[in-house]
Order: sequence, then structure tokens, then C-alpha cells
Amino acid sequence: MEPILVVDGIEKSFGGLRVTDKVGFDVYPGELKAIIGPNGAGKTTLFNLLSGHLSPDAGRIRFLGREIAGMRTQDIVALGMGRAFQITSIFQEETVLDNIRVACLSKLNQTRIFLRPTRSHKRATDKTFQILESLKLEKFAYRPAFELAHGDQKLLDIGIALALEPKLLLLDEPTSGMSPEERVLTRELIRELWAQFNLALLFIEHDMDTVFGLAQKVLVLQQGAVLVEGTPEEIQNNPQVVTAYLGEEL
Amino acid sequence: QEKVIKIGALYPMTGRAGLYGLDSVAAMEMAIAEINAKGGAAGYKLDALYTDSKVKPDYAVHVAKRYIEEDKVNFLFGTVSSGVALAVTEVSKQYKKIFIGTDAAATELTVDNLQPYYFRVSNDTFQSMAAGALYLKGMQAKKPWKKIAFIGPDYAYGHSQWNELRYNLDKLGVKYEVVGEHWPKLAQPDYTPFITTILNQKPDILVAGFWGGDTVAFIKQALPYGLFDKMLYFHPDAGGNYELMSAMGDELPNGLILGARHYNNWPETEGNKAFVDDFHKHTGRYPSYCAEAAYEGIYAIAKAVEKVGNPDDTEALVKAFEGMKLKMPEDPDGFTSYIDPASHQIVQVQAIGVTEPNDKFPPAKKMLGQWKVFKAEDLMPPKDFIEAHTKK
Amino acid sequence: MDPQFLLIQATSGFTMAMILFLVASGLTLLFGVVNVFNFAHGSFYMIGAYLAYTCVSVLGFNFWASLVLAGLGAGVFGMLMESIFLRRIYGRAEEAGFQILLTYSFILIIDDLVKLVWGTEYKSISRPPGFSGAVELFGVLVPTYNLAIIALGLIVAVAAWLLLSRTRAGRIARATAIDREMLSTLGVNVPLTLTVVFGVATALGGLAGALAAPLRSVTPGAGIEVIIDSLIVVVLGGMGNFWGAFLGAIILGEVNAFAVAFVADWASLFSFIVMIVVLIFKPQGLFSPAKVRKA
Amino acid sequence: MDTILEARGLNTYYGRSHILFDIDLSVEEGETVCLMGRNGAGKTTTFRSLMGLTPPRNGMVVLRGRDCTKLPPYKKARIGMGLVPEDRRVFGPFTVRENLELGKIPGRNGGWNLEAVYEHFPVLGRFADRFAGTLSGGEQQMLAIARALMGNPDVLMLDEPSEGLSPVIVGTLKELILRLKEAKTTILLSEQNIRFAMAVSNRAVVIDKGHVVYTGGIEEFRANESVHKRYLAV
Amino acid sequence: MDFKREFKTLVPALVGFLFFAVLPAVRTSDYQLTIASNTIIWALFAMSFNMLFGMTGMLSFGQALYFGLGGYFVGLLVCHLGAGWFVPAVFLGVLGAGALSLIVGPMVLRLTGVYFTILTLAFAQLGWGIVVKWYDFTNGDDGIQGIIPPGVLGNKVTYYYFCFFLVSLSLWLLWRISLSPFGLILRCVRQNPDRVRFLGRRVKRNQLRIYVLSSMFTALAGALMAGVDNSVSTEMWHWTTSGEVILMCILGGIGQFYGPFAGAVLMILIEDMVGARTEMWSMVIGIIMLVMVLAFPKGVVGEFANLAARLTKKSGGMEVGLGTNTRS
Ligand SMILES: Nc1ncnc2c1ncn2[C@@H]1O[C@H](COP(=O)(O)OP(=O)(O)OP(=O)(O)O)[C@@H](O)[C@H]1O
Ligand SMILES: Nc1ncnc2c1ncn2[C@@H]1O[C@H](COP(=O)(O)OP(=O)(O)OP(=O)(O)O)[C@@H](O)[C@H]1O
Ligand SMILES: [Mg+2]
Ligand SMILES: [Mg+2]
Repeated sequence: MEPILVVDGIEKSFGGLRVTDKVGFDVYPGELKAIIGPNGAGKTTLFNLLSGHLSPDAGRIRFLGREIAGMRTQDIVALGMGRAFQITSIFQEETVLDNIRVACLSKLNQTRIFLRPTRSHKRATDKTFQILESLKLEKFAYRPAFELAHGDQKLLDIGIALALEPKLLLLDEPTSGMSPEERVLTRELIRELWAQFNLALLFIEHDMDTVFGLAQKVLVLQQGAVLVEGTPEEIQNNPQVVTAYLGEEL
Repeated sequence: QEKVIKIGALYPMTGRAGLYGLDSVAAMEMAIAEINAKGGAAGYKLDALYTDSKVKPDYAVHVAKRYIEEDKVNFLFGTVSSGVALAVTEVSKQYKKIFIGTDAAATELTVDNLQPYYFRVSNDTFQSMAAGALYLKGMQAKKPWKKIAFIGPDYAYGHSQWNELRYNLDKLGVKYEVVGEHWPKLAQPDYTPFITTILNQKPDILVAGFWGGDTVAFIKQALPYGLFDKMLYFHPDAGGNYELMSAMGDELPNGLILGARHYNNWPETEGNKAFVDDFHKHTGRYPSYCAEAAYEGIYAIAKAVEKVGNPDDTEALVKAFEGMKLKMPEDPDGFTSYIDPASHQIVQVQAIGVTEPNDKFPPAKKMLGQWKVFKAEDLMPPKDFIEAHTKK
Repeated sequence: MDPQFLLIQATSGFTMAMILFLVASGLTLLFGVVNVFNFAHGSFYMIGAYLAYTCVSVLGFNFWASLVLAGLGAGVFGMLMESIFLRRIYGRAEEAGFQILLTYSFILIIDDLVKLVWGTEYKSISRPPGFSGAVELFGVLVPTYNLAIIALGLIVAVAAWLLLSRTRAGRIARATAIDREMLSTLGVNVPLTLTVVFGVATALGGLAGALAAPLRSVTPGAGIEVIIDSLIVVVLGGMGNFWGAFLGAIILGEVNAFAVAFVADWASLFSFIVMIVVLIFKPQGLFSPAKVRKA
Repeated sequence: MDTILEARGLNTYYGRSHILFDIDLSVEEGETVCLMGRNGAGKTTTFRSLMGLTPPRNGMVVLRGRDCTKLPPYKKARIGMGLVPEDRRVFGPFTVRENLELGKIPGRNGGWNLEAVYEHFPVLGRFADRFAGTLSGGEQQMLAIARALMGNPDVLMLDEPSEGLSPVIVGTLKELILRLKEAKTTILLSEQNIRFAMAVSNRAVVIDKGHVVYTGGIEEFRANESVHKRYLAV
Repeated sequence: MDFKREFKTLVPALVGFLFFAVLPAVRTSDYQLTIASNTIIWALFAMSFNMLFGMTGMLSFGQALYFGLGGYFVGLLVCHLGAGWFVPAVFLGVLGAGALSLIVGPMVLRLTGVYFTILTLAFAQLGWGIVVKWYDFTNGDDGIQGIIPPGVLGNKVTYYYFCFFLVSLSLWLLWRISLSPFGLILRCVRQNPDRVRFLGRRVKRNQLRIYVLSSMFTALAGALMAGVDNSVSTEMWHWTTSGEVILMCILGGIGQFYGPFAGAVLMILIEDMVGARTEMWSMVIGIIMLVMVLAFPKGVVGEFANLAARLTKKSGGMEVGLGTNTRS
């Protein structure tokens, strides 16, 4: 099987500071991969490079056979990359319904339509409800997004990304700020979504239960470079990772 | 029920032009009180409504329509700004309501845009400039000058002054060389770069077409550069306005040649003295030029109504205004202003003076003197000028 | 072209620039630094001019003392406006819109207040004794009063810069633009800070008005005329950057001075053209405010 | 031991919605108390009420026996309350050093100053001249804590300090809090990370839907499975 | 649910529509017609401006550019080519504004925030300056008079209905836009442009679209105004005109679809009534504004909606604002 994402030796510096240092890895269709690493290791920056928010100083990124390094965000999205953000990025004042629906409409390329009301776009609306159901958010459909609890907002963010029918979904700390209870639920939900939407999933996470309970492969970054990549077991027992990142049990 | 003549006045009452508006209103009130005290006109009492035009033509149109349709006024009255007057004269034409112009000086109002229901009881820029050109011509005989520069606000008023002055100079066969034209924006706060440029151009005469407070600012800023020693400052339309003298006091240099549409110290007739003193009694200040025309505009209305017998027969009133003779405070002895039936423009004598010490009108420390007076008939736009304009 | 004349125009432009800068400095402080937009900045300029008139011409005070009094007067008035009215809308959704609306209502009210107190006649004051003439510098005639203005402009620029970048008070002022609530948990009396900054800004406006009074006529409506130029200066230089505003004023002044001399017909449009050109090539103004990654 | 900070019957609203119901709480000198509860239980709101950012509609906030319910936040900061909010709120366009200097409160002295901060948080020393907005999430968290410490507070309030921190850093943070404790700093924190909370606290207060539902020593809390299940779902 | 929400917004629209439709029949003086024409035209201006500001978050301080352009298309064509050109000029003005905004738009859209605001101001002032300066063609600040709509349109009532029809049609269009996917994207652009980019949509492109649309409606308002006043003046181009429309929006309530309409009505009525009664209008209007800002922070419509919501005690009542739901 061909990998859908090939990252090869990308670099990024801010001023003199090298934040991404020759990072390379692959993602295969349907793979569930975690990225971990100390704070400031460059994880979010790596996502920004993949999604076109930043362009790498050197190196190549191939996504579905296309070179995307330096491409504009909106074009990368159109190719099939979705992303949810570390700091939730939703449309605060719109209803939950419209938050997802705007993404569905974007996917269907119907956002230029300006005389037919949104509600009469049946395809988009149907799809929206389907996604809301998967996220278990349908009861909030008509509530403005800012009224949602923090955890639900994170889900909504994921929902927006899902509506774009990505082949590869990037999630930046999907469970941060959640209570242990919610974490478990979210973890399950992510797994369900992954299966249901047939995604390749790449996520950043500091919660080790989530990382080791969910990921098939784990990539460890340190100071911008790849430290190791391996299965959860390998990572858990890697002494380098333990000192640099995991630390002793609390 | 009392019979009234309703007059709807539009004047600026805020901002930089507020002074002119409020002086005009005060003069109107004075005239109305005087006439009503004597029993009104043809048994009608005068009554005026005042609204701030905000110097916005669209808003003024709005108010004019309200005057006509809601308040049922018999006359529209006023305006300082020509832009406002031009918009209001259009309303007057549409509704066939007589509009008495007391200040706005754009020549178009009585030339290109003349309509049957508009009459102007103050002089226009053409008259001022014709007088100015005669003055300059006279001067050339005594103290030869050749180079001339102009500075005036960058809008229609400034440009018409300069065009009309040159038209009149050319018509009089005066030879001159233009070394510079300067167009600061209206209410330009800072004239320093203009001043240094003008000094560099070394004109013999600097013609100014400033309006309102801009004159004060320019003169103050030019003083330390010694501009007034190096050239003659000539400002025939609004330069001689009283508020300039009152604002500048001692600082106003002697020897500036200025003109205005009415002076507090010329002519020294009973009529003018009485008007100025009454105004002072009424308001505690001396009037600016515009008050006199507003005052006289009310008298013109009274006179027309007196003649027609009622304020409602518009067509008859128009006839009454055409050719009407009006003895105005600014008329020197032996002359009476009249409204030219063809152009609906008042025909008046015009004087131009020179600044000199005079503290009879405090807070001013200088006033004009050494008058030169120009005959009224010489100042009217000639046929070719009118034709050239109306064809456009 | 006569080089002497170029020098003369450059000097004219510089004088013009210093007044522009003085008038705009208060606005930069508010709009650029603490992120409060005061549409009525010009009205405080006008109040300053009228107060100076009253002090000098009516009460017969010394000119320089009157300058200070006028500045203080405008500042106190500004602090009252801020603490009674403006303060109430901080933290509202769409605060910026309400700032515009509220301070616009100040313009309307102050216009009439000024008319009530001082009437509509034009006022003016004379230059202070010793400053009515001109001196020659390098063959260029410069009015001494203009030199005083230049000096004061430079002093204000340096003082403001030192104050804002080198003192705790300055840092606090800048921080209020970012997160007032957080700042209050760090022990900063934010409302007081804003009132004081507003006071300083309006005092600067008043001072500028007083300083300009001997050069201009003091008339009602004088306020609205300076606001647009001030805005241009503030934005041209890059928001909240004092040196930027300083440079912006110089550019505007010089461009105007040379436009008057060489393209007299179109001189009145140049301010806008300069701004359009600068902003199209340097979208954040000449001195960009620090670019910051969204956290 | 003296009670430093006390909440008595706090009731707080956001607009018309009632969030906190009769919250009672006390923190003794030198101890570390941890607020626990699900998302939306009202932890952050409790901090905001204590600090005066969202003043309680009724109830009392008492600091060292003095009623300071009505004091504005800046006065509370000056008499010794320090807050590290959950969303960090560093001043992005300011450098790290400037952020720290903003944290100084004139008149409050103690062990914390720039050197001390750089010693305890070497990262911040290294990035002293970087704009705070460019720091990573974890780095910003350290900065926020250090900034609050610069004011030498008597009571340090930390809202979910471990959120978004990598395990090693959480370990470091634990060390830090233990050191602060040794130095007799009084700490009130909220946490979702129970392991972390239990490692650093003396006492636990559990909040659920705006009510205090449990208060007790940490050992007792550790043993109380039913509270864990009911209110924290672990 | 969707539909119920829309229905709520329809009721005030219908009431307003009926009111303005029957006004010529029930009026007691011609002047009321003038005020009504003024109101609906300014309302169109304000509501199309709100598409930029309230909806998309672009605070343009230069919409006077298009208002003036619309007015001057009519003025100049009628003045130079004859009254018969009136109606074509209205539509040419709209097209002209579309063309101009396509040129100016990409330049101003390079900037955001205050810089955007000030650049729009600069362009508009440049336009104003040119109109004032180009005396031979535009008549400078003397303005253009004698703009009489031809034929039956010369009658005040017919002209009113002509305006009423075009304004209603435009408002209907704006309303449809606000409900449409395009409108949704615009609101999203205001709230979170980064995320919009990550939906695969281009932010600038959408901003340009609404800038052009809004400018065209603005020009329509300007063109219609020329026929009401029978004259146009440079005042139309001046920044104070742009300022006035902003004030109307805020007064009525930015976050509300009908806010600007209410703002326009209020502003015109207040100006008229206060202006007629006192020379101190400036202070009176200032105080009214001050009180409104302090006491009715959500604008007239917003406060009214709140009140209605409180009375009906249903949280759904909060959602009356269709254009944008501002956060409470
Ligand atoms: N625009 C920028 N300018 C300068 N430095 C930057 C910039 N963006 C990121 N950095 C630095 O790059 C490093 C990596 O940042 P990044 O946000 O990718 O970390 P991270 O691995 O996501 O950390 P965390 O887990 O704390 O979110 C950090 O040290 C950060 O300060
Ligand atoms: N600004 C606000 N307006 C209205 N309701 C709010 C606001 N902020 C919070 N709430 C509500 O108040 C309740 C308590 O919120 P709070 O933030 O205190 O919870 P928390 O315990 O800190 O949760 P978390 O663990 O997610 O930080 C929640 O139901 C929340 O939805
Ligand atoms: Mg990160
Ligand atoms: Mg919280």
C-alpha cells in the first residue's frame, strides 16, 4: 500500500531557532498515529507545516501523490486534509448546526450560492445531522456554539474537520482540558469516527492514556527532530523517551 | 386669526460658518421686530423659522421641503454656502416658492442657474471681482505692478474669484503676469509651505480669496516672514469682513487692501450707523458683513408684500421684486440699490479699503479706510459673460 | 531648481510636520497604544485653543503658563469624560463601534458647549513676546515661534517614547490594550490607568490646540478639521509607534510642502495619495507593530 | 494554623444563569488545596469569584480575616492574591521579560524576582527576549505561573496548571509546587489530573454543578472511591 | 426550527413593508413622503453597509465613495445627456460602482483592521477631492441641480413607489443573502477567518464579493437619492456621509438584521425633529446618542428583541437577529 502522506526532511526556523529539524515520516491510509513530545518540541508547528499555515524552509511533503509544501491552506484542504485545532477554532456565534453545515457546504462547493437559504440545501443538512449524530451533538443543534462546554466545543471542531470528508485528519490535543471521564468518552468517539469515516488519523496528545490507548504508531519529537517512531509498547519502553518525555510515574 | 408672512430661513449655526449664520439670524430678528412694531406689511405680521443648514446641501433640501410642505412658508430665505443655495434654489424652482438669497455669492445663482423665483440681495463674487479689477487697474497707474499671484480655497468659491478677477482684468485691458496659483484646501490649518513658495515667486501683488477663519490663519502665519512688506496683499471679496479685524486686533498689519460686502464704518450714513448700533445693542457685538443683507432681505419681503397686498400671490410678488428699489445701510448717500429685473441680482455700489488703526469698533484695533468706491452699474456681469455661461 | 528654495520648503514642511505630530500624538497614545479610539480628539484640541485664548486674552496670563493651563484643562476635561462616560462601555461586545459612537457624541456636545461658552466669533491670540519675529538659519528664514514648536515636538516625541518603552507605567499602558482583565489580576488599577492615559492624551491634544492658537484662528468646528489628518499620521507611522507617528508626520508635512511648490493644482489631494501609496506597499504602516503568532 | 483565604456562601451568576451555589471554602496558611470537579462544574468560576473578576452576587470572600468581597481585582492582587488563569493569557506582543516585569506588584516583596524565576524556569531565562506570543503552549503556561509568582502572592491560585503539559513537565511542575509548599506558599489549585492533584495537595474540595459536595484531607479523599465515581467518574 | 426562526424575522419585515407601501395613501402632507423616501433610501445604504460591517466584520469608512458615485452617475448623465437618461443612469451607476469596487476592493482588502478602515477612508476622500477639484466636469462643490426624473417618475408619488420597489427588492435580496450559504460564509469570515481558510474557502475572495455587492447597493441608494433631492452635492462623497451610515448601524444595532433600518429611521427622524426645534441640535443629538449608547448597548432593535425575549420567556427569542447573533 502507498502511504497517503510522505514527509521528507522538512525544516523550519524562526529567527535563529530551528523548530522543525529534518522531520520525516509516512502515514498510510487508515493508520492511527500519535505525535508526542515535550512542550515546545515543534508538534503544532509540524501540523502548521502540513496544513499550509506555514511553509517549510526545506524538505518535501507529498500528500496523495501531490507535492504540497508551500501550497495554500485552502488548496490542501481541497485535496483532503482536515484539521482540528489545539485552541478550539469554531464559529462561536453560529449555531452548532451551521458550524458543521458551513463545512458541508464548502465541501459541496456551494458557498457561492446567495439566493437560496441555507436550510433548503438538503444534502448539506442531511450530512450535517449525520455528523452531529456521530458526535452525539444533535441535541445542541440549534444552540450557538459559544454556549457549549469546552469539551463539546472540541468535538464540534473535530466535526467541522470531518464534514470536509478528509482522507487524513490532524487533531491537535483533542482531549486537553477535559475531565478524565470525558477523555475516555472522547477517546472512544475518536476511534468510532476513525472507523466510520475510514480516516487516516494523526494526532498530538499529552495524555498518555489516550496516546497508548488509541494509537497504532507513535512518533516522538524532541527539539524539532524525530527521536523515535514505533508501536506504543516500543515507545513506552524506550529509555530515551522515558527520560525526555514520559518521566517517572507521578 | 392673525395674518402672518412665514419665512423659512436656512443658515449655518454651528461650526466655522456659524458666526455668519447667527449674525444673519440676529439681523433678521431685528428687521422683523422693527417691521412688526410698525404693524407689519399689508396687515400681515412677519414670522420666521430658523433651521441650521449644517452646510449640507442634501439636508438643506430636506429642510426647505419641510418649510414648504409642513410649515407652509411663503418665502425661503438665507444660506451662506453657495452649494446649499444652489440645491435650495432647485427646490424653490420646483415648488415655485420665492427664495431670497442673502449671502451665498456664487455668480451662477443669478447667471447659469437663475430661475424665476430666486432673488439675491447681496452682491456676488463677480461684483467684488469687478471692483477688485478696477482697483488694480487704478493702482497700476500710480504704482506700476506686473506680477500677480493668487491663493484661495480649493473649491468653487475660490476658483470663481480667480477666474472672474482675471476676466475683469482682461476686459479692462490690464497687463499682468501670473507667477503662481495656490489652492490650499478649505480650512487648511497650516500655510507655511504656501507662504515660502509665494515668497519665492516674488509677486508684486498677492490676491487672496480666503473665506472665514482662513484669512486669519494665513495672515498670522505670513507675518513673521515679512510677506506683507514684500508684496501687496489684496483680498477684495471677504478680506474686509469685520470678524477678521476683531479676531486679529493689533496684529493685523496696516496697508492690506481688503473688500467686503458690507462694512461697519462705511458709508458713514445715518442708515448704516443706525443699523450697526442697533445690531450692537441687540447682540453685544458688531455685525459681520452678512447681517446687513439678511436685514435688508426681510425689508425687501415686507416691501413686496406691501405692494402686492398678500404673501401668497407668488407671480405678483416676483414682479414686485423685479426692479425693486431698496435703500440699504450699505448704500452711500445719493445711491439706492435695486434688484436687476433680468438677473434678479441686487445692483450695488462697492467700496474697497485699506487697513489702518481705528478702535471705534472694539475688539478690533484696525479697520478699513482710504476708501475707493466703484459705481454699481460698472460691476454687473456683461452680456458676453452671461452668454458664455448660460450656454454651458 | 534653486537648492536654497528646496531647503526653505523642507523647513516649512518640517514645521508643519511638528504641529501635525503634536496634534496626532495624543491620538497615537490612545488609539495606537491603549486601543481606545477617541473620535473627539479634535474637540480637545479646540478646547485647548479656547482655554489658551481665555487665559491669555481675557485673564491676561503669561503665554507659556497659559499653554500649560490649557493642556491641563483639556486633560482634566478628558478625564471627566472618560471616567463618567467612556468607562461604562469598556469590555462590551463590539466595544470599538461604541467608542466611535460615544466619542462622536462628545464632538457634538462639545461643539455646542464651546459655542455657549465662547460664542461663534473668531478668536485669536498673539504670539508670545519675543516669538513674533523670525531668525535666519543657514540662509533660511524661520519664524522663532515655529522653532519653539519644533523644539516642543521633539521633546514630546522623546518624552513619550521614553515613558512608554522605558517605564513600568508605559508598559502597563501598552498592556491594557491586550488584556485588561488579566492586568487587573496583576495588581494594576486598570480603570485608573485608562483614565490617566486618556487624560494625558487629551492634555496633549489641548496643548497642541493651545500651541497652534497663535497661528490659526480659534473657531467653533476647529476640532473636526484636525481629526482626519491626525488619523493619517497615526496610521501612516504604524499604530502605537511614537517614532512611526513622528516619521509619518514628517512625510506628510514634507510631501505637502513640495506638492505646494511643484504641483500646486493638486496639492490638496496629496495627503490621501501618500497614505494610499504607503499603505498599499506597507500594509501595517511604516513601522510595523510587532508581528505575533496567535497563541 | 491560620486561615488565609475563605469563601463563605458564594453565589455567582453569569447574566441570568446561576453558576455557583453557596460555595464554602477555606485555605489555611501554607497548605495546598485542590478544587476538583467535572468540566463545567464551576472551578474557574470559583476562582473568578474569589479574585473579583466575576463578583459573587452574595456571599463573602475573606482574606486573613478581612472581608474583601467588594474589592476590585487589582486591590485583591495587592493584598496578596495571585491568579494563573486556565487560558494562560500571557501578553503576546510583549517579551517574556516584560511579561514577568508586569507581574511585579510594587510594595510586595519576597523571594521572587527575575533571577529566582530564571533559576526555577530555565526555559524562560533562555527565551527572555522572545515575544510571549511565540512560545509553545507549555512554555506559556510556565510564563503565566512565573508571572503570578513575581507578585509574591500570599495565596497562589492555579487554574488547571497541568493542562496541555507533557508528562515530564507535569513532573517538573509537581516538583515546583512541592518546593513552593516547602517555602510556605499557600496554594489553591484546580485540576482534572487527579494523580497530579493528589501528589501535591493537602486537601481536596470537590465541586459539582456549582455545589461543594465533598471536602476532606487528601488521604481520606484518596480512599473515598464513591466520591471519585460519583463526581469525577474515574 | 430553522423556519420558525426565519418566520420571526419576517414579521417585522412585513409590517415595515406594509407601512411604507400604504404611506402615500395615508400621509397628511407631501413632506412625509419626502421623509419616507429619505428613510428607505438611507435604510438601503445602511443595510448594505451592514453586510460589510455587521456581517463580515469589515468596517469600511469609505462607503460614501459609492454613494456619491451612484448619485453622480445620475446627476452627470442627466445634466449632460438629458433627463431621459435618468433610469439608465441609475443602473449604470450601480454597474459603475461594481466596476470601481472591483478595482479598489483588492487594494483595500490587502489590509485588515484599522488599516483597512483608514485605507477605505483615504480612497473615499480621494474620490471626494477629485469631484471637488474636477470642476469642469463635476461642477465641483456647487453640485449638480435640476435632476428631474422623466415622465411619470417626475410625480412624487410614482417616484416614491419607484424607490420603494427598488429598495424592497434590494432588501429582499440582502435578506436572502443573509440566509444563504454565502451569507453564512461571510459571518464565518468575521468570526474566524483562519478556520474559513481551513474549510477550503478563500477569505479575501469572499470579502471582495460582499464588498462589491454592498457597494453596488450603496450606489443604488445614492442614485435614488439624486431623484429625491433633484440635486447632488459633493457632500455625498464626504467622509461625514460614511460616518453617518456607521452611526445609523450602531444606533440600530449592529448585530441585528433590521438594526440598520431602525437606525436609519431613527437618525433621520431625530435629525429632522431636533433640527427643526433648536439651533442647539448638535448638543441635543449628542446627548441622545450618549444616552442610547450607555442605556441601550445593543442598539434599538437588539434591546427590543431582548425585551421581547424576556416577555415571552423563551430563550429562542434571542435569535431574532438573523444577520449576526452577537454574543450576550
Ligand atoms: N512564530 C514563531 N516565532 C518564533 N518561535 C516560534 C514561533 N512559533 C513557534 N515557535 C517556537 O517553536 C517551538 C515549537 O512550538 P510548537 O508550538 O510547535 O510546540 P509544541 O510542540 O506544539 O508544544 P506544546 O505541546 O506546548 O503545544 C517553541 O519553542 C515555540 O516557542
Ligand atoms: N461567560 C459565560 N457565560 C455564561 N455561562 C458561562 C460562562 N462561562 C462559563 N459559563 C458556564 O458556567 C459553568 C461553570 O463553568 P466553569 O468554567 O467555572 O467550569 P470549570 O469547572 O472551570 O470547567 P472546566 O474544567 O471546563 O474548566 C459552565 O456550565 C459554563 O458553561
Ligand atoms: Mg502545540
Ligand atoms: Mg475551568
